[in-house]
Amino acid sequence: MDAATYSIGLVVVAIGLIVGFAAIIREKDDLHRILLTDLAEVLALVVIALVATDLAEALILPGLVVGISELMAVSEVYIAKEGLKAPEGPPFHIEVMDSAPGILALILVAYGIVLSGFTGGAVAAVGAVFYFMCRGHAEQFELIETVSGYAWAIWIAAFFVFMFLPAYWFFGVMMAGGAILIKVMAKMSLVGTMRRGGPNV
Amino acid sequence: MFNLPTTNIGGQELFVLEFGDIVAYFSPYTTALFVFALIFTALAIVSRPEKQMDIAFGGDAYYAKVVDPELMRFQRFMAIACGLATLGAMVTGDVFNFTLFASLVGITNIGIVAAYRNRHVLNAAFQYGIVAMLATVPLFGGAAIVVASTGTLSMWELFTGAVAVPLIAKAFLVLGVMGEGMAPFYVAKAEITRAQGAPFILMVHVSSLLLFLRVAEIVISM
Amino acid sequence: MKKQTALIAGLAAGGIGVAAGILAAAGYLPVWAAEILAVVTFPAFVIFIALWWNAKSGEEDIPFIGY
Amino acid sequence: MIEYLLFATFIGLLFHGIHRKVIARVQGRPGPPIWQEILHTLKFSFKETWIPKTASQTLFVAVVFVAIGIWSGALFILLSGGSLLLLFAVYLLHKIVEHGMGLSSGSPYGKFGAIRSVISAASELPLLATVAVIYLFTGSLSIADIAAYQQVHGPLLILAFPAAAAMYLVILSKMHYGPFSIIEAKEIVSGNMTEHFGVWRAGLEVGFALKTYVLLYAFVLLFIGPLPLGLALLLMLLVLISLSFVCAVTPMLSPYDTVTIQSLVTGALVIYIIVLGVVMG
Repeated sequence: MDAATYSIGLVVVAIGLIVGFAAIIREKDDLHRILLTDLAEVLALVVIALVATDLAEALILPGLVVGISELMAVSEVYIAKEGLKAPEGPPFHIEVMDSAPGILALILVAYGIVLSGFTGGAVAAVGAVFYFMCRGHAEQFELIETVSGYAWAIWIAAFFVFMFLPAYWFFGVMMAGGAILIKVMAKMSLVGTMRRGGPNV
Repeated sequence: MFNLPTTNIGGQELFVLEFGDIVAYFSPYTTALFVFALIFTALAIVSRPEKQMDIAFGGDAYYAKVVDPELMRFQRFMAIACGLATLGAMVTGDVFNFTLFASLVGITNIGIVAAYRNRHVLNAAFQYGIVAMLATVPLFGGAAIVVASTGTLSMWELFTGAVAVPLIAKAFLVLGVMGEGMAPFYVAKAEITRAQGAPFILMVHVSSLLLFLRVAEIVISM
Repeated sequence: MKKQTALIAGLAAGGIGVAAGILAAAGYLPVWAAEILAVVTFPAFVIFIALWWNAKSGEEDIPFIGY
Repeated sequence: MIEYLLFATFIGLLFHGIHRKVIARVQGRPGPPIWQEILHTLKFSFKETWIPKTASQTLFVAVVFVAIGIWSGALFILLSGGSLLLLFAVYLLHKIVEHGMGLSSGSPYGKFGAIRSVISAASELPLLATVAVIYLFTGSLSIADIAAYQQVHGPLLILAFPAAAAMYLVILSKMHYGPFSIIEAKEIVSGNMTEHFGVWRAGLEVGFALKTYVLLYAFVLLFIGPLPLGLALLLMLLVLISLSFVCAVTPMLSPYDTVTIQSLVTGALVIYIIVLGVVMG
């Protein structure tokens, strides 16, 4: 990216930041402030993204992970602080959740596998979370955790292939791609179903 | 390959530790900070929290507070994680890694403070959490501007005289670290008397002071 | 802590510190290493020597503690 | 090595005694003899010692070791002409010792001392500004380089007077009985040292004596230049006596006032740095 575009981008980010920070200062409701801080944090990622090199792409992911974990930590504090409990009463329920969980989840997971890698994992995870939302998830946790653990081990093993047997790089890529797909999917399903058990995800 | 160009700030480079392209370096300065973080991480691992006494001012009444072992374990875990993140931040030779470690310190600090179930403490933790999250914006922003304007994040490149780092990036880095390391002030908002677990609460101070010291070195050297 | 233990620890720390200083002066040890040794041993020396000379030897009176 | 540490401890304790004597004389009292603090430390070391039942035991003891350790380290940094930034680091780490002392005992008075210590974090800022000014002048943070610079260009006390004033304020805020010593104010008994008695207190006194020695010596070394030991000690004594005068005639400030004053000084120094930056290009 040339310098002119970069500076235009920076100006846009600066405007966004000013708007975001002004909103945070004016906002009094704690829940809204959490949401606004997350918006401001996305702008930090935008600043990194503006660099627009391979390096920047590699930096966004850890930045995103740290951002999400901070968001989760603050949300947990918010829940504890307000003494919030799981809601009583009927959970979210619409017709499609009875009629088509299997087929929709299958399509999403299959498409995720086709995409593979991080993006694929995310798409497949949406499918898995949707399935659990519809059918409930009482005992699947241990299984998911186990699968996730093995996927992680395979992922690491793939890195060793890159390091010590560079000639087999294609095999390493396939191992890493498949493993990260399963890993991201497993992790996101866990996150998606984390706070409350039972059918009302 | 690695030769620290600024020997007049943190001292001569002693040795580097390479993990692939992730390189940590030890100069007398970073080593001293590293050792200090190590000492206090070890203390957080081995020492048990104090049994807090509370007095009614103006009278003779005092009572001991009870420690919830579950929360204490969580707090200790967070304190150790915080120590490890600090250790990383002290010796890393990469600006972006430094910012990552700094925000990690921020998260674990929230955890340490939030592990005490008291409304006032939780309120302070929440406010601090918001500040810590906002601080990631200048923190990552600073690192991004560094890489955009110089094309590198390696401190060996950045510390040479030939590479000019814009002032705004330095200011952003300092601002970010100050935001992440604000925890002691929030804890100090009279809540420290309520929050328990001295070795763990102390880790909050250790990490933020050490982060501040490290960023001072980085910014002066750049 | 036993009186004996404190004395041994204190003397050992002091001994190491002094030995490091002498070795550095004689050129057998780099100065920075001697300094680090001194920094590590000096606190131990101070504390353990003090603990040694205030430790009970076992023949004191029982202090009056009732009011 | 260790003999120099013992010497510094001795001189530091003697300085504490002189400090008390001068304050007393300024206030028209006879005051204790000047070796009182040495006797004091010895007395504490002979007292019966244990660890309070409520304390976090490991931390309670470890903090004493750390206090002596960091200041012995600081002394060697000064002597070997190491990094000024490292000295600044030791000064900040002393804050951790203060926190740890107060927090580890479980006593509410100790905790209040620790809180005040957190609040008075502003006392570190003038030192950072001082470091920055010195760097602007000498282009190096190695103490040896700074000493060499002064031998060529004359003492920094004249060249960079505001920085010296800020450093003076920093030392003042760590002096006993001073306007900034809110962490050991008597309304909270002995602040964060309340529960450290016997050998632990003696150890802390040793650490603090080293601290006084190091800070005064650093002031002389950084702003006047390398001198023979006798002359340096004399100048340190003069600085100390001037500090004692300030301590004797000023009341202890309220915690928030200390922060205000220290922040104002830092602000003034930042303006000075900016002006310097513009002037020196």
